[in-house]
Amino acid sequence: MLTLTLLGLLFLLILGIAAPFLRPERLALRAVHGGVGGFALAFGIAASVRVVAGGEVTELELPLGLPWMGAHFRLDDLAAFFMAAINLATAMVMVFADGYAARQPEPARALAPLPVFLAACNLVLLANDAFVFVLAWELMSIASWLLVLANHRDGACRHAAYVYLVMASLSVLLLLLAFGALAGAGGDYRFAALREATERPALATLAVVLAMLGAGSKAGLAPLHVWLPLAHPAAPSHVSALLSGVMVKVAIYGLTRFLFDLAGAPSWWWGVALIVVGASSALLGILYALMQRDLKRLLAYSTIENVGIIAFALGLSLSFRANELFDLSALALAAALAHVLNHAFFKSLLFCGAGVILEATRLRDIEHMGGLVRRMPYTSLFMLMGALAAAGLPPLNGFVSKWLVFQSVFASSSLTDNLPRLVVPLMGAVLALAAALSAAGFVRAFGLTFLGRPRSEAAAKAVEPGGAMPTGLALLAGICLLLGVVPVLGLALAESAAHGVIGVALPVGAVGGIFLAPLGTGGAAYAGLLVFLVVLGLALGTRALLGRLWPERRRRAAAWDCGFPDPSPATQYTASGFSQPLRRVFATSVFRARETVDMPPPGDERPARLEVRLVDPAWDWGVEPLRRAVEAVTLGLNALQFLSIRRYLSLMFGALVVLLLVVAAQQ
Amino acid sequence: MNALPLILGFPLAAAVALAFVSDHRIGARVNAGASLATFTVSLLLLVLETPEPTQIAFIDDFNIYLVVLTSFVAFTAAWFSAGYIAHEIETGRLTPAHLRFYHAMYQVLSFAMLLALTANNIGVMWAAVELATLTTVVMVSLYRTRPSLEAAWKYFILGSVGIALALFGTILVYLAAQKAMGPGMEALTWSSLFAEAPNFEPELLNVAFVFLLIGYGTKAGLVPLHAWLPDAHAEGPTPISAVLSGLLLNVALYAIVRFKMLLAANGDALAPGPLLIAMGLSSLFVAGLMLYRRRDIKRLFAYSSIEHMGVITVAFGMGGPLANFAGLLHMALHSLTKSAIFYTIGLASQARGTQQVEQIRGLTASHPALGWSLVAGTAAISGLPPFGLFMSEFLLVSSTFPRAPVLGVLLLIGLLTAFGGLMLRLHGIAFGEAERDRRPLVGSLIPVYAHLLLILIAGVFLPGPLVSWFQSIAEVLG
Amino acid sequence: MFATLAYDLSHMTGAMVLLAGFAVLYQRRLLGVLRAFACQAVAVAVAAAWQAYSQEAPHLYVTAAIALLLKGIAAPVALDRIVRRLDIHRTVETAVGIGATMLAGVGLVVLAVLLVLPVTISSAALTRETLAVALSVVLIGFLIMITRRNAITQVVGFMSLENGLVLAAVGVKGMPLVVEMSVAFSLLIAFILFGIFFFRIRELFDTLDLQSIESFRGERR
Amino acid sequence: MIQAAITSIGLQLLHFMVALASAPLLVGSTRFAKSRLQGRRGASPIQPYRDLLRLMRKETVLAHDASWIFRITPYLVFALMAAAAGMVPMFALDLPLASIGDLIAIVALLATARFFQALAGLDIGTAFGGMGASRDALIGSLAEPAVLMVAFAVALVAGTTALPAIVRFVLSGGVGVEVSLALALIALVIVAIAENGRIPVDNPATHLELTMVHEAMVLEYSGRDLALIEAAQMLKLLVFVSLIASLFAPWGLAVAADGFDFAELLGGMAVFVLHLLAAALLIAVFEVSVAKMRVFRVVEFLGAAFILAVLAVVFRFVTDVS
Repeated sequence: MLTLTLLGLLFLLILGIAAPFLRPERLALRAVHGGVGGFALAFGIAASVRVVAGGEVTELELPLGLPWMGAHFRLDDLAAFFMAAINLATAMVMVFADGYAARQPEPARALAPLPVFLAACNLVLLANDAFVFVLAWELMSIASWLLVLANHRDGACRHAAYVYLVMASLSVLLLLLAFGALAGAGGDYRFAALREATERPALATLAVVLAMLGAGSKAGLAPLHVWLPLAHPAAPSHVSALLSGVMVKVAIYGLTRFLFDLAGAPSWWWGVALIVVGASSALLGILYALMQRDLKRLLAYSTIENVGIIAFALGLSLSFRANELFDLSALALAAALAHVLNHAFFKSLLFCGAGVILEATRLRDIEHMGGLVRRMPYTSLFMLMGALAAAGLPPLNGFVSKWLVFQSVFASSSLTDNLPRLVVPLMGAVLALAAALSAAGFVRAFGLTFLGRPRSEAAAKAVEPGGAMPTGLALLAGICLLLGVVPVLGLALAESAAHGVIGVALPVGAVGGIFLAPLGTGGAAYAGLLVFLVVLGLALGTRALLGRLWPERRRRAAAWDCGFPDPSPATQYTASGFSQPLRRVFATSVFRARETVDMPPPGDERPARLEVRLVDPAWDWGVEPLRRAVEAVTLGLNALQFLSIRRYLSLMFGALVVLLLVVAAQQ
Repeated sequence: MNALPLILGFPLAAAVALAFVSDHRIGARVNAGASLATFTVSLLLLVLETPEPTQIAFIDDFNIYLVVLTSFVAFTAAWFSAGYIAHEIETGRLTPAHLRFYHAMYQVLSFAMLLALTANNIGVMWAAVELATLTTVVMVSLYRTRPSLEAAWKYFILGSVGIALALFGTILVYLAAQKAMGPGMEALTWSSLFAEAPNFEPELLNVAFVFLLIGYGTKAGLVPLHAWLPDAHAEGPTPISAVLSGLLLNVALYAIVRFKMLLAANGDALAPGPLLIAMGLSSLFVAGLMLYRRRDIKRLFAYSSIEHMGVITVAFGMGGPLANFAGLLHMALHSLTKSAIFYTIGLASQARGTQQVEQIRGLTASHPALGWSLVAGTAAISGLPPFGLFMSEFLLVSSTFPRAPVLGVLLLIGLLTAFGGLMLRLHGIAFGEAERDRRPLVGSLIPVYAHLLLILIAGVFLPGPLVSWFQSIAEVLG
Repeated sequence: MFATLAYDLSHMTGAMVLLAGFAVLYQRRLLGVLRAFACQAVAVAVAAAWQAYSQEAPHLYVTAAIALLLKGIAAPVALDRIVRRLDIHRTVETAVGIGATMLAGVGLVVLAVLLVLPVTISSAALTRETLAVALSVVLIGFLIMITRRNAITQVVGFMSLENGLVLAAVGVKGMPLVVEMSVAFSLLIAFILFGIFFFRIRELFDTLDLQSIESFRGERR
Repeated sequence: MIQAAITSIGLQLLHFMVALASAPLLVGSTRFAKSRLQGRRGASPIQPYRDLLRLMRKETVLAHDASWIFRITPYLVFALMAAAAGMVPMFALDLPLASIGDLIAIVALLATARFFQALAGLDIGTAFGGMGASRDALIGSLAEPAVLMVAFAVALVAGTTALPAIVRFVLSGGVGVEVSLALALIALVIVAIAENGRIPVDNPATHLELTMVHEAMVLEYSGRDLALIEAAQMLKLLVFVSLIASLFAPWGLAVAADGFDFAELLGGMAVFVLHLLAAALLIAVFEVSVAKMRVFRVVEFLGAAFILAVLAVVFRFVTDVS
């Protein structure tokens, strides 16, 4: 299977090279999206079968890459699980893309990098030595960079792409250092060798920190997340879906691979670090999403939140592992992986839906949307499911993985290290807060976008596109519902992957039947199907019963609105208005949110204005000072370009004398 | 048979011949043809067994691939220059009279570089480098514009001082060798110097190395000796910029590394590593920061050349099998990549009629093939996969960190800084709304494609012989 | 340190070269600079001739001749012409004060000595002292180039730097290619003189670049 | 086997009936007690039944802009509340539905109800609806984590989040008086008050713009839809009351593991009624003795609950030595 997969990746690369030369463009679009989708589907199904069936670990070595080492590939449970997750999501996004991409200004630009991107992502999962891993990782970054640049004529988009590229190469360099620290000066970069690596403990510690930074920045963990809310929205929507749904997952795979596999036995602080970072990322991400008006940026920030949740669960699993509570560690890891799977689907769904809205209205600012539920019923239904999933509410899949995470949090009382014992509940509280806020956030996102009365011409005239786009949405939404109602499907994958990594299976009944009982029968259980059926049954039953008792009489009339209905849509609550209480409570300190109200005096005709300003601290205290520093330094150094020859000679002379002095001192 | 006489003979003969060819089209053809001939005979080196070292010239693992590389790039540059120069004639920036001189000088230059590479005598090598300097000086001043004259003058003055210091270093090396080898030509001959190096006088060797480092370092454009380089690249004709960046810097580095070998062979001499690392890091940082404010596209990539010379110097300064391997690989691939980049920006600046970055916007939109080649080249030069320089930077960074963490972090910061600067400019050049007037592309992109293909292959797979050469040299370098 | 050079004539000449270098540093008038330099060149020529005689190396006579004719006579005369032709004001314009440069020169000499002291000098090669002298002459030549503003003084600095080279080269027993190198160097010097004529440069390295800043202003920002 | 299934289903149905029947009574008696405490005569405790019945019969008036979300919300919310009510033990333990989800699931069901309620509030596009939804989002964002933390604390005591298991644990007397449980109780009570829109968080008896939260969201509902929503609201109060009761004072619950034991069931009923009356009385007393808060004071109120819950958990971790 490994060989076949590699061949498939080769085909993808060839497809990517051939794509620019395919004419006509329509055909090229078909070919690329079809090809990528097809391969992704094949990979995904094969991988999921491989995971559930639990096949052998297969390895392969090719005479490529570093001459004295060769290129190593390996397919184990963890890699297979991630392959399944990202490829299945990709396949469905491609269905959507087939309808969506053609409507883009320059579809050809997002074409060639697409197969390369998928190939690189899979290659990262299959890599079995540091060189191939880092190469594929960077290749993934480049391909996605080109995808982000698809509408390069927009200056903001170029800026986003630039920031993204620089941050990506920072993460690669950090990973380089990490691998270097593990491999030592010997230069044996095979993973097998890294596992046995017995370096100075200081270096090993350094390696873990660097890996967390490197992979974390790619995954969008705070405070290295600054690129994500820029790059993900800037891309065409199907690409945004891939970035948030797929690439981020690959980054998480890198983190998992390094911390659970390569770095050896964990020490207690690894988990704590990840837990704290994860929880704070989740909270910051969702809070910022709550303040956003740009729909796609909102979704991007919610990605940061979900990555935070995943990182939290990973950290929990590490802490359990450090205390040799292997079954709980497996549970937490399974929870994290389950959330990886679920987020891959519902975030893709949401981004694709945002793409549909963008196509139908050319709007990204939810302040100007509204009333779309009546213009585009299908999209609104699918987006509602996506919102429910992202808000972590039953019966969608988002709830299942959050439920599992909380279950593993509740199990954390059996930790023996003291700091984790104290940190976990506190951070768990933060996570609970984030979960609640995400519900509020998606009420806002969905409600302001689809409900109420249209706030602009464009929204009022929106037309729901047909064809491949809704189909793709339907597929994604269907999967989200399926994974929510029959959680066993998703958890079976996650569980066996976690089993493969930790080496301990979850207790009996964890994945058996419709009941999800992670801590074994008798413990807490969740049966998504039953909950769904009961609620549905109660709703329909009530309706039928009441209809039978008293035949219903309905009448349409103007809204009552406490007796003072106002025809102007402007009187509706706006996105900023909706989030104002939350902003006042949470954002005044963290994001230095400020409101400036300009209320004209009586008799003045001009409208009152309320301006809201808020900043992402990571940007304002991290990137901005750096930029200024570089600006200042370069300005100073630039003088070097304009000295006189005599001064240049003096530099030379100085260098000579200094070196001579050094030598004299040496002797 | 021995291919060396041919390799050195062809350019010389061509130079003489070209001095008498007045028609620039024929001249260009002869120029390209001669370079092709040189390249083909240089390929003989790979198939024939390596010739015995003579008084004049010798071949070993270090310079064999450099010779091939040099003749190859010289050939592609000549090929590219044919089209380029024709266009310059049309636009009237050059006159046929200039070109006669130019083509002759071109061959002299390639002769000088090949001689410097193959010379078995440090004196001859020095002379060859000086010859190369003088020829490039006149080439840089070819346009006779005020800036080009100024650039040439700056280059000439700094270059001659560097040359002088290098000569002093050479004399000191001879002096250091005296003790072991006595008077005579032997003490200037590479092939015998290596044998005796352990018995040299370490103190003299140290002083000598300082002078050689400053002298040849000036040619290699290491900060703070780099001042001539950006202007010379920016003001000269583009094929010469390509040759300067691609080859002449390599030649200078080659000299430095050769002398480092002597020090490495001598136990008592102080380790030159720290000196090299200091120079290299300063080049990396200064050049990387200078990238941010460049407006002239050729000067931009000239600074990137300085940066890469810095990286290579750091690699050799670190020493050890991995770092040395990385340095050698980086040397070879940088010359291929950078020359390709200069071809593309030459064509770009011709197609847009300017070298100003602001006016070369949206290249991928206006000239897709050219623009994407530039993007690919820039990606390659900034060490992005799947191109070869990724491998060398991977080896360098990851092998440096465990040995000297602080150095590794510094390297990371420097590389990232340079990357940021280059990419900032690239986004402006390659993407965005394109200028209205789109002149058709003149000249062919085939040399560019050839170079890019080579570095692409190098990124995925390195041929065995190359690896073995690199490794044996990496051993000797210590 | 001058006390150490007593008996050997080569030391004498070396010392003279060094002294001449200091003299060049010391001069405030261009013609004085030229004369001092001429003296240095002559001293170098004498040293070369002496070595030729003592080492029975006739080719060194050529070097001596070149030094004498080109640098001892031709160059000073040519420079003198330039001074009159372009009527460059006759006083040396210093970038760094005379006294300071003198001190720096002494410092360089000390540095040279420090560098050379540990050398365990070997059979019949030139002695430590001569090496020290040559080294300091090179450094002082460089110093002249960067501390004086006039084109003339700067050329002179370059040439005296090269004098140091020749001093070292001829000193070494059986050093080959000395002649070729001095010829090659004469080429450089010729180029520079030509450049001065060509650009009518009053101040070799400064004014030109004031204009160059104009033309590279595109880089400012 | 079959027998057991039938009995358990019967029990569940009985449970549903009791819940639906007693919810209005709880509200009614609360209002009754309140008015008496305020010195008014007040409506009889069964007034809510009459209201619901009347609303059920009434014609439904839909705003022009109402979408399908507005239409389904009443049924959905009612169903979610009913499901939640079906999972919380009131007079008997071991309800079959209690096994399909634990405390977190119950909280999630309530959250889903809130989600749709808020959407319905936004649907018509009136200022009031938006205001209600926005404020409700604020309250919910603080109340839900508090409940989760309470669940966490209790789960830590009992070792599971499955409600029956917890109740069993409490019944078995496995817990003495614990600081963490006390804190959790206070937190849960505060949350219950907020969640049910009682004074001082919200005032169910007014339509003053400044004070409305829940009422503002349901402003556009009428007739049957309104009835359903009111019923759901009543159920919610019942759910919280019986949740608190079963977590902190479960004594007397019918442990109907095997078949109907009528004596036990009757006992459970009696206890249940006692609980209801006590709750009604307490709420009434509380509401007449405090004043309505400003919206942003509510934040501090709920924040306190959240902090208390977190403290409960932390205490639990500190004391727990297992």
